[in-house]
Amino acid sequence: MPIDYLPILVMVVVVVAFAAIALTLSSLTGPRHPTAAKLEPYESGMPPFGSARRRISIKYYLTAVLFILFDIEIIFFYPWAVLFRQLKLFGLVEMGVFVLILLIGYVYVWRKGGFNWD
Amino acid sequence: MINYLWLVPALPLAGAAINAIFSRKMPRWLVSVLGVGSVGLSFLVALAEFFTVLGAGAQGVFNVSIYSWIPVGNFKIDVAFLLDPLSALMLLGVTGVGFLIHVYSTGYMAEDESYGRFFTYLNLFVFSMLILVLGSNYLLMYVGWALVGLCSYLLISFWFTRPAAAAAGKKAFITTRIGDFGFGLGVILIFVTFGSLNFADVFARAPQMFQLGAPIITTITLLLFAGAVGKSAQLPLYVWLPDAMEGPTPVSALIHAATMVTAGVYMVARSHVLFSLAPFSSEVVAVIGAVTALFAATIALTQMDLKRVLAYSTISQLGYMFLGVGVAAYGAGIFHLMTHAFFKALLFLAAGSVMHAMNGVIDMRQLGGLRSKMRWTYITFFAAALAISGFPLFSGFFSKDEILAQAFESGHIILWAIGLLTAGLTAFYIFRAFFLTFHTQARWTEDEGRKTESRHSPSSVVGHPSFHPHESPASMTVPLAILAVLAVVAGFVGMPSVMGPNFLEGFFAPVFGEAAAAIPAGTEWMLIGASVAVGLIGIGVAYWFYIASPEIPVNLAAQFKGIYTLLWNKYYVDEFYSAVFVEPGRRLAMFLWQVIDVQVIDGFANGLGRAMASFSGALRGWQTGYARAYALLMLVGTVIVIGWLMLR
Amino acid sequence: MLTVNHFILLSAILFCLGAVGVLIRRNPLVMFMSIELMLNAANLAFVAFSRYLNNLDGQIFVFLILTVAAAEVAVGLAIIVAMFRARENVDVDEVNELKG
Amino acid sequence: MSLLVFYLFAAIAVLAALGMVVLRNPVHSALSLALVFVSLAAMYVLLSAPFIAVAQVMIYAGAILILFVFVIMLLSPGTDQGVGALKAQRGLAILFGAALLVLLIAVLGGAVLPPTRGTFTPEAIAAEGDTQAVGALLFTNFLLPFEITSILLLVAIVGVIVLAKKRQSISKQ
Amino acid sequence: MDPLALVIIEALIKSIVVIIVLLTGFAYLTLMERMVVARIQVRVGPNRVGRVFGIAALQPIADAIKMIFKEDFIPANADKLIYVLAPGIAVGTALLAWAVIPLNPPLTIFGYTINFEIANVNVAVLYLLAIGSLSIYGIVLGGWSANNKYSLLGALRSTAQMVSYEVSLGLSLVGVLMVSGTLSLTQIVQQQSMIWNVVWQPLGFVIYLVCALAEINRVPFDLPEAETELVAGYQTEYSSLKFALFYMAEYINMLTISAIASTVFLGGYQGPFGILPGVHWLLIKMLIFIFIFMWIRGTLPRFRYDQLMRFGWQVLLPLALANTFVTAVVLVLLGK
Repeated sequence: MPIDYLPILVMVVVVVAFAAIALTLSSLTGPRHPTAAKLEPYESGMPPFGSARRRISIKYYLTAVLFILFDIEIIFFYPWAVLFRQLKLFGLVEMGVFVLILLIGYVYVWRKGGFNWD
Repeated sequence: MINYLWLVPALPLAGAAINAIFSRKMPRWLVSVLGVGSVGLSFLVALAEFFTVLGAGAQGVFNVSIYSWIPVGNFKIDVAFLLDPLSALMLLGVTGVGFLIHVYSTGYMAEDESYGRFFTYLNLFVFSMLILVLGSNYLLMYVGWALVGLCSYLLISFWFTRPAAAAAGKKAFITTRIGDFGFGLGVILIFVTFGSLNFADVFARAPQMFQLGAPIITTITLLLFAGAVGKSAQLPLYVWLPDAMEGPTPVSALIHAATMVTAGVYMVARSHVLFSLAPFSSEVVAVIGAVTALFAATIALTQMDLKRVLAYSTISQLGYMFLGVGVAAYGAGIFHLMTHAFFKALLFLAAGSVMHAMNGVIDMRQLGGLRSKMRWTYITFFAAALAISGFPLFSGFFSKDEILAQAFESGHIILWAIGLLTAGLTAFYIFRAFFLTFHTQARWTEDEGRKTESRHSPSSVVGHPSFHPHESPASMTVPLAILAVLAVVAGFVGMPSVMGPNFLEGFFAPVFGEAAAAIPAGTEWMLIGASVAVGLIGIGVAYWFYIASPEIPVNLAAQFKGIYTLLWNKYYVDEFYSAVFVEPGRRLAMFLWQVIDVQVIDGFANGLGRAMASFSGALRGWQTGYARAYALLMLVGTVIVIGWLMLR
Repeated sequence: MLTVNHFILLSAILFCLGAVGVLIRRNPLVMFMSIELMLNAANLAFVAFSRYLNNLDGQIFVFLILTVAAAEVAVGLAIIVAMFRARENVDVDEVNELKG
Repeated sequence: MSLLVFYLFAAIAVLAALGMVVLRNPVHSALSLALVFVSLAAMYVLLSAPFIAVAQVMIYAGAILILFVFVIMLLSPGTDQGVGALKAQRGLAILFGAALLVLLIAVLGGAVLPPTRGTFTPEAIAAEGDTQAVGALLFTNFLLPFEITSILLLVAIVGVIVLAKKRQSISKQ
Repeated sequence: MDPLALVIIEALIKSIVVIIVLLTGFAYLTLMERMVVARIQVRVGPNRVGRVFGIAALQPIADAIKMIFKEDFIPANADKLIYVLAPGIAVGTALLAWAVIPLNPPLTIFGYTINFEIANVNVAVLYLLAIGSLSIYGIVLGGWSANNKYSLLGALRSTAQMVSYEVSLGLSLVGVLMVSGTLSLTQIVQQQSMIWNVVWQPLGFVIYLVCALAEINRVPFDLPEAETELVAGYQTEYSSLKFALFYMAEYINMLTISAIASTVFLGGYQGPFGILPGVHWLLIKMLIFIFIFMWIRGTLPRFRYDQLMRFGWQVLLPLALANTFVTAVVLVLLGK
């Protein structure tokens, strides 16, 4: 029932308030002496070169994609798990088929070196 | 067991599918195992189904729905099978005879390079025929009907490199399509009239909705019968069947003798409720059947090609069956259908065996004296010949006699007389073929050195050829023997009431209702005596003409030259059709091609194309290539459609 | 009183915002996000009707749409990445020919 | 109370959606979209569908949008500049988008909803548990879509690997 | 009183209390960690500021005051809005996880029953996962907005690592759910009054702990802030309270995973064999976990990044799947 979730909303409000206070507090209390060097990005004391917003390795993208696809698998697992006592062998078989098909993809990624970071 | 009914058609279909895809890669023995095995298993299942029906007695009618095929509003067609005594018996016939012929084919086609293709077609045919037989509604039956036509076409023109075979296939296909068109119209009319195509619905509603002799029922039944005329080669659409002998002999045996051509009889028997309501149609069926029987028998008298004799004989026997169902003796018609399947398949296979031995020669003028060379073929052919002649206690005797008795009993004395005459002619021509092939002097010379290779396409060796005939392999003789046994004993299931219990009549009771009152014993014995006498006379005359004094037929032919020429040329029907239908049709087609098609239609199409080109030139400007622009157009379209729906 | 109409109205607004987003942005990533927004608007309608009709099928649909969306995004973004590789920029207006 | 919560989250959703469409920086757009997703999750809770709400947050906000953010960082595209090649596009799009909204509101406002109701009232669902109720349907009536989903995911995995690996081999040259 | 208002007020009080307790806990956790690690490394550790009971009990307060009065500057090319928002998101998601964790059995005072969890919802486990997946935003946005190469790389590594282990983390709980048949943490705890779930799910428990360590980027999975490579990872450019908020988020996350591990696997507030259930049991269990985490930090070396990713995908994921299916098979065989 929606009423059960009302306390979470209340807590969200409290947490947002807390974060807002903390974030404004930090800019109010501290001293403020900006200099050009201070505001530069930190690169171990060397003058920074180029923007940080440049392209990054595709590996991160690949990892995120795999995460999405397996995350879906998990979200399917949860209702299955809580229902497992009712589904019994039928549940085992249907999820077995589901996972088996996904495992093909998993093995494919493995064989294609999708988990290698070098 | 009824749950496994779907296996009966499914097994041959699977066999056909596998052979169709893989037969090129597979060894021959595997093709054979698949092709023969699938039909064999199918036969076993069919046997079990048969006993299920048998065991169920009067309740032996099962409806098995497989799949809802076309559910459109109240037009609901299921892929559903109907298993009752009628279809159960047909199942046995199709799969049983089919199985034997498959076995036979492994020997007969052993040398053929398109071995896999042959078994693919053959299995496909069995599947189609089973669909036709099992379908529980007219549409499914029509599907099977069309499919067997296709298979028939494919198999007749199996040796498609030979022009005659290709032409024969086309002829068969086109001729039967004429009948099929009528059948199709009949099916549509049934749906319009009854609002359903299910046998159960139609047959339940027909007697309630219509009086005896209602015009609509008469129209429907005549249209249905048109289909039967085409498929079962009756007058006037019989012309394709003799030409169909261009196909491999097992095909002739299976399709053009035992199964497909009997589909018309089966269909009329299946629709017996409708035909019973249309006395005029029944009359037409009986008359056409009887006339065809006589007509084809007379042609068979003079033919010299063994397979063609058998082909005309088939037409004639089919005429008998129609005579039977036409006089409302449905059980008798189906009975004859069954016995005919046995002995005619046997005759064809034996003829094929002869061809096998004689290097493809089938002209009886070049045969003779094969009795000692081919013992098994000789004996089995003899058994079949006795059966078809109606020799007492052979299967043909019982079934033919029953038809004649029913015709007589129902008051069709003229038709009975025609049938009786035909029976005599039948006995004569079949023994003529038998004597000319196996007895008499050999009109060929033994050639020890030349081991005859097996060729089956009819070859026209002129003069006095030399061969080394031999008995066929066991794969061919064993099916012959089995069929021979069946041809001899199968008749006892339907003995006339004076001779014993008629098992078949009781078996068919759930379909055709209780049998009519028994014919008085005196009449019965008289009729039996008449037909036996006629048959024996036919055999005797044949013996006299071709064994005792062979000069008589030559003299007769010379004396009645006019009639002989007329019969030899098959009443000039082909020539007549060619002049009346084919040639004008060709002229019309030429006109349509050169004037209508080239000038009018092409002109229109080209003009349309030109108009399109200029129109699309104008439209091309819209195709900017920008995905966003297309998306915008989609949105505009959506807004317009929703707006229009709102304002409407 | 909170009725199904409230949710449907919200769904319609979000859907139209998504549609406009697809049309006015030139960055394929933002276009893609707009499409996701439209999908979510549809989901909202599904769940709203599911609740109204007391029939859980709508929720199942949303659940399946979630998974389809995940697969779609994975492949769609891979295509955008590949497109970027070939062209070194991400402006859909530059992609007006059917060649890579 | 629920009306108040609805208006709160509806306002957040609409404003965030507007922000997603309008904001120049794609990362800001993505963040706005995350806000839309979370407020829609709140909507689902209001509609007594907490399981869908959680799935929405987990998959849309927690996975799909993270992927978007990754790709934005991967490509680090600039902000949209100018109107581009299609000059009338923006105006027409807004015009017709508004027209669509008006039409939808008109259609939906006039729609008569069917009175037939199913058996899954909020009380019935709560008694069984929302996740359990959805799962029970999913793993019985919707078994085939569920299994097919795995094939879809498999295809997606393979497709992504093929596309991404192709790119990698090119970049190695 | 209007029951709705009562619910709101009760929730408000509980939230504020929980947040205050967590903040205090965080503060003393830093002290504890410094001391434990110092002992492991045979050092003295903090011992100057505000000694009470022989330890520097007021040290955290001094730290806080120092943090608050540090200069809070925003790098020149940073995306200012997101730069400011990111630590808020990080700490917010860390705190929100506590909305569903049951702390104590319900108490009835003056006829009014108090539940010692902020919200008793029947999708609590999924809620935790959802909040956990949202916590990625704080890190990835913080790292991206600062416009610093170390930050960005640190954020990306951290994110990739978190999502990689989130899969196995989610799967490791499935076994427990199959045994318990509910997603409500309150019910899961109540079911464990006699036997803890760890008995049925030892492998799931281990996988959960490993993944959870990786989730909160602690040793040996603290690659994102590997000082030798990436300075301080995504936090490199942060200072003052914003830095403190990230730090806070990390330690609260540590508390959270200890609490979840205790709740799901070790019976939460339930004592062994139902002995005197209460919040003290939960605290004891959490402290044991936290001590173990600190112990690990003091002794174990760090993974290499490629090893770490491969370990997550190629070892933990198959293990977690296998655990799930073994559980399923056993349940089917037992006919439960």
